[in-house]
Amino acid sequence: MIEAILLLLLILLAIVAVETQILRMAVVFLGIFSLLLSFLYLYYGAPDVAIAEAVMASGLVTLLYLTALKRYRVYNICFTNQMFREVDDRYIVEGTRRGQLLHEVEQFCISKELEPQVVFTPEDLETLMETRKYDLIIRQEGDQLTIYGSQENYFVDELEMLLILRYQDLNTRFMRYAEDGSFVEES
Amino acid sequence: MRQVALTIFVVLLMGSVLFIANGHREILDNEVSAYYLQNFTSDTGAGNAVAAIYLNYRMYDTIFEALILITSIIGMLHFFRAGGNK
Amino acid sequence: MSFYDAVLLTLALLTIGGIIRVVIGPTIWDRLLGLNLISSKIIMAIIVFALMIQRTFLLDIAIVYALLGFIGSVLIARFIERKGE
Amino acid sequence: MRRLLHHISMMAVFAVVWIILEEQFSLTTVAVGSLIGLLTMIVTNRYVLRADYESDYRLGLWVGVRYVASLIIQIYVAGIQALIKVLRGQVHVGIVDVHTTLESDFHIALLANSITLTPGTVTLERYGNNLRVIWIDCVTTDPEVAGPMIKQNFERMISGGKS
Amino acid sequence: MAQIAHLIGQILIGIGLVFMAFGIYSVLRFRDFYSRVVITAKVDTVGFLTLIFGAMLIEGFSFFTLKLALIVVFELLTSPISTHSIAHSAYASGYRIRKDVRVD
Amino acid sequence: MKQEASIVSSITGLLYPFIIVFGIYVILNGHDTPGGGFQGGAILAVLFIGRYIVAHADDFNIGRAHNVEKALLAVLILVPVVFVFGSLSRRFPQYNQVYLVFMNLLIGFKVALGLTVVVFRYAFYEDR
Repeated sequence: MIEAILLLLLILLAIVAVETQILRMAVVFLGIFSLLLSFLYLYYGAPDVAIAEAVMASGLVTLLYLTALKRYRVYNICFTNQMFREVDDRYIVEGTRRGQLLHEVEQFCISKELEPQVVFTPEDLETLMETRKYDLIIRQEGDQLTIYGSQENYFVDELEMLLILRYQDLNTRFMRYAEDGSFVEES
Repeated sequence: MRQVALTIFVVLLMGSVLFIANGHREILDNEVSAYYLQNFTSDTGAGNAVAAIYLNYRMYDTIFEALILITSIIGMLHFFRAGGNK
Repeated sequence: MSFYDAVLLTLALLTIGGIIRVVIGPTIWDRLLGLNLISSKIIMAIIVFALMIQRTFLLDIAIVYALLGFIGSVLIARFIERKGE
Repeated sequence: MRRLLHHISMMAVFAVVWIILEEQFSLTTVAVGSLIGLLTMIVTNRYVLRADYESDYRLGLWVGVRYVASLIIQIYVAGIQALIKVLRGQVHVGIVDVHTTLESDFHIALLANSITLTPGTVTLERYGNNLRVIWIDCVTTDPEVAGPMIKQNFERMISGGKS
Repeated sequence: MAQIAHLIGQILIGIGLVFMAFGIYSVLRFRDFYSRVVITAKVDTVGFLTLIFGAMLIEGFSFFTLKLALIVVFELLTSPISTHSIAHSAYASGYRIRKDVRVD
Repeated sequence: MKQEASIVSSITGLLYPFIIVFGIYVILNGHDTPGGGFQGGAILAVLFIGRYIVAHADDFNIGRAHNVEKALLAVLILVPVVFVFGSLSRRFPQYNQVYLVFMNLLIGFKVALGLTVVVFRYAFYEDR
């Protein structure tokens, strides 16, 4: 019984790890995969292999995967919502139109061989602009969606073309900022 | 369309392989393994059958495994010379 | 079905709960948290298994996880925090 | 000889650990365990840590035992409190700064560890002598008030009852 | 006597499983990351300790128990480290709870 | 940077000698409990990797470690050739245990050095 459950979970995790498009998540899935695999080796009576699997998976293999992933540049996206006072999962509504927009941005990053990393925060725009850590800031204020991107970046131009075409029903507008943090009006 | 057909083909192949493998019982060379499992303590003085096999009965395996490890390290040091620190 | 079998089965079901959080978790930190939870479940399962078949040396594997398991999650957490630089 | 005396407390610790791992209590295991402990300490001080292990991680035996005992009691007390709070749904998470009077790095790390282990609080980061803590029911953000509620009596336990 | 210890040990293991199930329940129920970290990370520890104490009671005083004690010590040292580093990673990347948190 | 990583690096520093002792235990007891040279060596390699992650210490001398590893390989080939193939094991059966422990130690240190060199070299190469 337990054997069947663990074997099915192994298959599930392997499929999920292959199908994930954000590669750093695949590393997490493979970590869990090797945990379950190690217990199964133990269950089948091979403690030597179980020790080897445990040691390799906890340190060596993870470091090798992550070192390989350093090749990908990370694209930091910040999603801020002025409506909610506290962050929770309502921020990330899958299925609605806005969730789709965020998903679309992520897909676009992946197609450009960038790793999207989305951070959710209820901070004000001024504090976000001070740190200058993010490449793209998506701000929601009631119905209004504003996307802030750097002025020189050609990536933002392509993204704008795509989103304006597909999301005409949403109230979306783009803002650019220069290097010194001042906003440039869209011409 | 082609992808769907390919998926169905792979699933069918996997199912048939699992079906055949489930019904088939592998007949291993029982005499050697039975001999090893009975006599390893008196032959080698080990308490763990795995250690007895890889350090005594199958010594060549271990030696060449060590050789493979060192060969791979030499290859790695050689090919990565351009970007390394030493 | 003995007592220990039931305990192992419960642990497997709890592992499924952790995996649900790992698969749906919106952010990557949720997934890491799930990895942490599942790791402690597996240590527990190894201990119960060792208790079931009365072999002390199986606890060595639990010690391996208790001593070295944190290196993996610290590594991934550091990597995400430094944004891959 | 003086170096050997310097390592003797850690040698005793590793002899005990070795006996537990080897699962037999005899003169051989004690001798082998002490020898391996000595070698390990020399290797650690010279190659791995590159500092003096004994002076960096100084904690008395009695202090350590009392600390672990009180830690386990606190884990249970706080765990049951947190459980009741979650079942009632009264969760109000906030971030508080806590000041500590402990000095050595190791003691501050132990304090941070025990704050993380007691359910309801997780240490976020340390800067200087301050710890930033997530707290499950954040009634106040004043460090003076929040400090004693979060730290319980760990500070006194770790420093050996002096402060 | 040994029978009673056995029984109490099994009951303790059951209680530990209940605590752990509670941890999993709260990880699935809560809706923001910081609550999940705060609750689950260490309701889990309570379950862990209870289960190990149950196993110690069943086994009596032997080397098995001593090894379990060693596991308890190592786990108490290392598991808060991974929780701390995950929470720190989220905080340093800019994930915040609510607006009135001051930033320096 | 140092101030920030302080909690993790302090506790990891506390654990270093325990990891070393446990690794040596796995190597030495390989002949009658699960474990052995490869597993114990991997544990010792994880120690160095953890040190690299936590303390950002890259003071590991790859060239010297590689030379030591070559010397260990030579001994590793020599000992079984003399002991097993030279039929000494049949003539002196009481030294069998010593032989097993010695071989496990050699394999353990060799694997520890080898894996550390591989991983460090890869990490360093990708770093710059």
